[in-house]
Amino acid sequence: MAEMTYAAAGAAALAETMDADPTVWALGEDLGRGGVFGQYAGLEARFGAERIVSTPISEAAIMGVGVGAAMTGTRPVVEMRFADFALCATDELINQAAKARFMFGGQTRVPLTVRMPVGMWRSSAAQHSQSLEALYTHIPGLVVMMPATPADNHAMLKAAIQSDDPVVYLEHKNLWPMTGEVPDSAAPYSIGTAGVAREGRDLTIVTWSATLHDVLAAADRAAQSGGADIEVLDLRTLWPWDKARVLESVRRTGRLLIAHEAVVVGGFGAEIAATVAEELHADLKAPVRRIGAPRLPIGYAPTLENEIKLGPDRLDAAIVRMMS
Amino acid sequence: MAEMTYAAAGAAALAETMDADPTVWALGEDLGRGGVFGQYAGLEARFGAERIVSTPISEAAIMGVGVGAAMTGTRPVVEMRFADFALCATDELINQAAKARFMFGGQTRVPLTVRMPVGMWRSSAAQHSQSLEALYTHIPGLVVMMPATPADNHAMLKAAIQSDDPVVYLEHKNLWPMTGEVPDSAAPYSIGTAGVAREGRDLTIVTWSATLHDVLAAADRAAQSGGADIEVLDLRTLWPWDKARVLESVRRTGRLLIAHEAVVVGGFGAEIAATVAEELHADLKAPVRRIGAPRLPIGYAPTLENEIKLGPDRLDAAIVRMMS
Amino acid sequence: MNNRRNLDQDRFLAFHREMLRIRALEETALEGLRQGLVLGAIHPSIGQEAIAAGVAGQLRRDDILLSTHRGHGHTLAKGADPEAMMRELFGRQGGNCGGKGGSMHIADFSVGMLGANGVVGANIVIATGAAHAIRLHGDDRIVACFFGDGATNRGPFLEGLNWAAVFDLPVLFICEDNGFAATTRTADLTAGPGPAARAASFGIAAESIDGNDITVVAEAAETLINRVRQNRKPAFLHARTYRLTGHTGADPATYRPATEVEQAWQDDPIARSRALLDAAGVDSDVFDAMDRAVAAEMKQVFEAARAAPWPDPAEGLTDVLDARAPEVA
Amino acid sequence: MNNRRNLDQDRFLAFHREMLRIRALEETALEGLRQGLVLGAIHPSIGQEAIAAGVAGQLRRDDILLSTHRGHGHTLAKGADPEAMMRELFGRQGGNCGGKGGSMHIADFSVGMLGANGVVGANIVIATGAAHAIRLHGDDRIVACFFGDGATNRGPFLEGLNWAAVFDLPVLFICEDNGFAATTRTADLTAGPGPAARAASFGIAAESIDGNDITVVAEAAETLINRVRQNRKPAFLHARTYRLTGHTGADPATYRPATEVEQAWQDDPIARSRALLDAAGVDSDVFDAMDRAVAAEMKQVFEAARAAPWPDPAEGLTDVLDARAPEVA
Ligand SMILES: Cc1ncc(C[n+]2csc(CCOP(=O)(O)OP(=O)(O)O)c2C)c(N)n1
Ligand SMILES: Cc1ncc(C[n+]2csc(CCOP(=O)(O)OP(=O)(O)O)c2C)c(N)n1
Ligand SMILES: [Mg+2]
Ligand SMILES: [Mg+2]
Repeated sequence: MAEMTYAAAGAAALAETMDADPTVWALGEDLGRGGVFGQYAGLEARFGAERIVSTPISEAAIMGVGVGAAMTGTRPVVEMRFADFALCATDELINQAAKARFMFGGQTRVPLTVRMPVGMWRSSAAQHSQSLEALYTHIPGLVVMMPATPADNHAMLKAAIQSDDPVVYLEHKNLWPMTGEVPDSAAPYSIGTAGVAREGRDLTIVTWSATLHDVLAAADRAAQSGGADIEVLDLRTLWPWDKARVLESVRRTGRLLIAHEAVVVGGFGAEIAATVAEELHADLKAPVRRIGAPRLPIGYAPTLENEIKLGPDRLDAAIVRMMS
Repeated sequence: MAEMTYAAAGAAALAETMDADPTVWALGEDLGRGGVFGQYAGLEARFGAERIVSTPISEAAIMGVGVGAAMTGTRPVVEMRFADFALCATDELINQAAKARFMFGGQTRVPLTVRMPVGMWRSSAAQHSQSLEALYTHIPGLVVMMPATPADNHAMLKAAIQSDDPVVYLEHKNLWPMTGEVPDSAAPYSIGTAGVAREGRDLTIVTWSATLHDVLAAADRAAQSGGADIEVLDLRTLWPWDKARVLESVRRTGRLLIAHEAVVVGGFGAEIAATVAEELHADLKAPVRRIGAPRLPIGYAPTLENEIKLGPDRLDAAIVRMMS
Repeated sequence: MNNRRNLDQDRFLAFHREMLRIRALEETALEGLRQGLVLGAIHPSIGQEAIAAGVAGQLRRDDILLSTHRGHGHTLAKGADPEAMMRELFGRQGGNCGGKGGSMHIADFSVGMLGANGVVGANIVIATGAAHAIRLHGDDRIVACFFGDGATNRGPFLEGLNWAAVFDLPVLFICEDNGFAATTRTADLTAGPGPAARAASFGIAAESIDGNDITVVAEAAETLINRVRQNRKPAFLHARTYRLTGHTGADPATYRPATEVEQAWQDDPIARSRALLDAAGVDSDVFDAMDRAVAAEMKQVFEAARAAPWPDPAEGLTDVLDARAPEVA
Repeated sequence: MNNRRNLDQDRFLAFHREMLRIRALEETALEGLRQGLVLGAIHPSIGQEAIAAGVAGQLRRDDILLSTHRGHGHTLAKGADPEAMMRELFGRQGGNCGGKGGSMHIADFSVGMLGANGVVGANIVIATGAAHAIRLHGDDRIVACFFGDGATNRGPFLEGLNWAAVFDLPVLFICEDNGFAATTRTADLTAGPGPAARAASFGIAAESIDGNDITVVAEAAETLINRVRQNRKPAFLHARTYRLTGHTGADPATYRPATEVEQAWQDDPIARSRALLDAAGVDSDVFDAMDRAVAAEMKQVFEAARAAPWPDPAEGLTDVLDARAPEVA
């Protein structure tokens, strides 16, 4: 067992897979210096600049090179720096990486991991704060993963790199410094499995990424106040999502709230809400609800950012509403 | 009243706005030859190559030039040729066009229309067939419109070009040759309003774009067979969608099916389903259901394409299921 | 026109045969299009065969090739089975991609052909990535990356070439300059001295050649392939040619004068190759036999493709994700 | 170093003052960062002021300017109000963007400054579009588009320059080559002879200059601005400089030797400008007065920004779409 940060857990996962498999390598801007958030710290010194590759500011090439290299016997880990910049490489990800296996009739595989830091973080404003997971959950051929803890960042990144299909791997910028236990000999993470972050009887909240921690705090407050005994599911993989686990929980509690940082309109919460509302129509004690950001670019000033964030007030109010 | 094709209706709408407003212009590849589908036929001859601009194969520049020109006192109509290729210009659309008004604090407007032909059409396979409206409905700052008839393509394209906010305007490739009446003096289209394509009492089907016609045919079959009296709503604008109209209809019928060509998972149908299931929870006679494409790249062979298409069998079965 | 009599006859007869096969394959495909057997759009490379034969034909089987929407010639010359190709164009079982891809996604990974691409210029960065992987593997393969003149106006051209030069990658970039980007003359929308100058601005050695003279193409390609293999650095070949057909099989190309096209037929690389071989003393019987063999091959290909069954619809749901199969809703 | 004694004193004193104002504005912003008043990342242009003053300072008010993440200098030199800028950096009411943008989205449309950009290279195509609009309007404005050396490796660089050349657009592209792209030396990841050669490959006349000599910058900029305004064609200015601070206000830039930075301070454009003006006989009182005035201006700016109220949260829901206001769920 080791206590480490979410950033260090990512670095450790990458190092372990690089140790085990010489075809794993990473590419992105400034990786030699450890990456913008230190999530590659020490790796260039350990593996050399041939396997920890610092690249030009060429997102289309970073992604496209990843695709070509993945089809040529290597497992590239592509770093996009901010999820926002991955939009400079959308053709390469959506038209190429996601489709190659299918459109070439199974002749090739694209074992590519695309790391895209997401989320609001220190007044980063409209072009450095987005949570864009919903763009990728909609695209056939992509796996989408969002770890919420150091232990998960460790286990899930290893699983992503070992996946033979392309994985969009979204880490949250606010989580980099978060510390937690990372078990040495954890069971490998199985893609598509949610975690039960808290058990409860009255209400299921499905969430992911940094919002998990806000939701857990809200669940504790609700328990303290006697408002509700809440079950919190950390989805971890968005596609394929753990439908069985979510349905099982909602069948028990009869109530579902979905909470995410991304824009609610067209967010992945809509997929879960639509599915659960359809499948458990008769079992629900209350309508399925969603909570997240308004359909609004992210402002710079804290008073504006706070309007968008899922703060304690909005979470508590949503819980009260679910139980009333 | 004139009978014209969907393609010609688009050309007429553009011509009328160009006549009325000298700041309207169009840019895209091969526009001088009338565009790939003839939707710009005759316009270069009429307005000259300065206002109907044939461009290099530079999607990022086509979109980016549109953004800059929209911020500099013109109303550009950007042609992306296939919606798939718009993915070569995602940064320009999502990070720039959609955000400029907000992130510059209202100092500027981006009156940009982005035309993106969508849909399965003549075995065009994985990179020329996608319906990607859901990517844009999720993005703050964008309006999303999808006309289903010649009359709507005429009225809606005019409204799009006159919008001071950026509009993603998705025409369906299978509709280009469709003919229909285009009233000369129709009332201007009001962005965000759905159309009632068919009235009915038992079931509401919300749909858009080419799928409207498949749904209308299915509704007729259902009427004939006495299976159901179906109300068909053509959403027309996806964002902002006509929630009031949809809720009003479902409140009456008690049943909602959403049908679209795009992938169901994370499609815009999920947003509608989640919203209606929440707001009308107690009024529903059956769970809200969605029907559309599996999460699968689009195959070339017709036997594979047909697996993905919303054919009559799948539509009829979905209607029967809704009524049972 | 180059008129050497001291031609290496066997070598150039082989190139000639390859050009004939490419032409015949595409004419067969066009016949398939007319008969409604080819389903989607096809982009013929008629008139550009010397580049495919001269470059792709000289790669090793384990070398890697990436192509464009106009990729039948490259694919065939790299060693792909024409019957599997025709089945793919007809959307049938036994197609290279099992009927999932069609012409714009034709690929044969078994001969190192990593795909045509429906997105102009997209393969430039993918090819660069394949070369980066080869660098990591440390073997002596190279990558050949074809694209059109129109593709030099897309961003990935810059990003891929810069990358290949910075990381010393073994890629031969081949710009097939047929003068057109769809219905537009590329020169009207392309600023500056041209593709070779753009390549040179990234420090990549570039050569501009007559792409319709198989002897010129073969010599330049041989030199550059060897140089890339030895030096492990990118090189750039700019080959001028002309698209004798429309942009697609359905395009009458009325946007250019008939005289221009007639003129261009005078420069048909196959006729020029034939003239060279004639001048070198090859007997006309040899050509007759070759023509017959190629015609027979493509007739068989056509019939086999036409007779092939459609892909099983259930097949359509495979090759997506290991983690979850798609569900039809 | 250029050492002309026959300097146009008034003109170069004005440039000198502008450089001082830029430096002081950014030092004030860095003080704000230390005090936690500047909220997001800021990218200082300390050491690069001659380019901002010499180029942006010579544009007409109705000319258009597009900038980068390192855009405070360009913005101020184009005529923006420093108090509104500081309020924006502090995220306060009265900021140019009402506190919605911050440093990376600073913009002042009232003086033709159409925005910094958080995405490297993105403004190259947007600037080209502004110039295309000017062409359609038919007036004599021009566009100045700044970007860094690192941006020359992004696709939009190719697409924008080609476009501007093809359509004869009045854009002056200015590459501020400070040797670094974030923590990386740009030269290590940029192939070929450099930005000017890349521009030339699109047929755009390009000039490389010492960007730390205000006389050189001013002369080159004046010539190119006039030429672009008259010829209605793009031009390219490659200005070499050095980033004296870290990449952001928080970056200690330990990845480069201290001696290199000390050396570079010898080449500080403000010190060089001062030396030139001293040599031209300007009295030291003039500088003292100027220093005092600039310090007073920026002190007032700092205090006003610090005292300004936060934006009203309800303001945060405006400026999105006319068709539907955002709802908080
Ligand atoms: C990114 C993108 N834009 C546009 C198209 C449509 N398109 C297909 S081929 C073509 C012309 C390409 O010209 P060139 O690169 O010269 O190749 P050629 O067709 O002449 O072989 C165009 C515009 C596309 N497939 N991809
Ligand atoms: C598309 C994109 N990729 C990466 C970044 C992160 N980034 C911000 S500034 C910068 C360095 C830019 O270098 P250069 O263009 O030389 O400008 P400078 O910072 O030196 O002024 C990088 C990589 C970004 N903002 N946008
Ligand atoms: Mg061409
Ligand atoms: Mg720089």
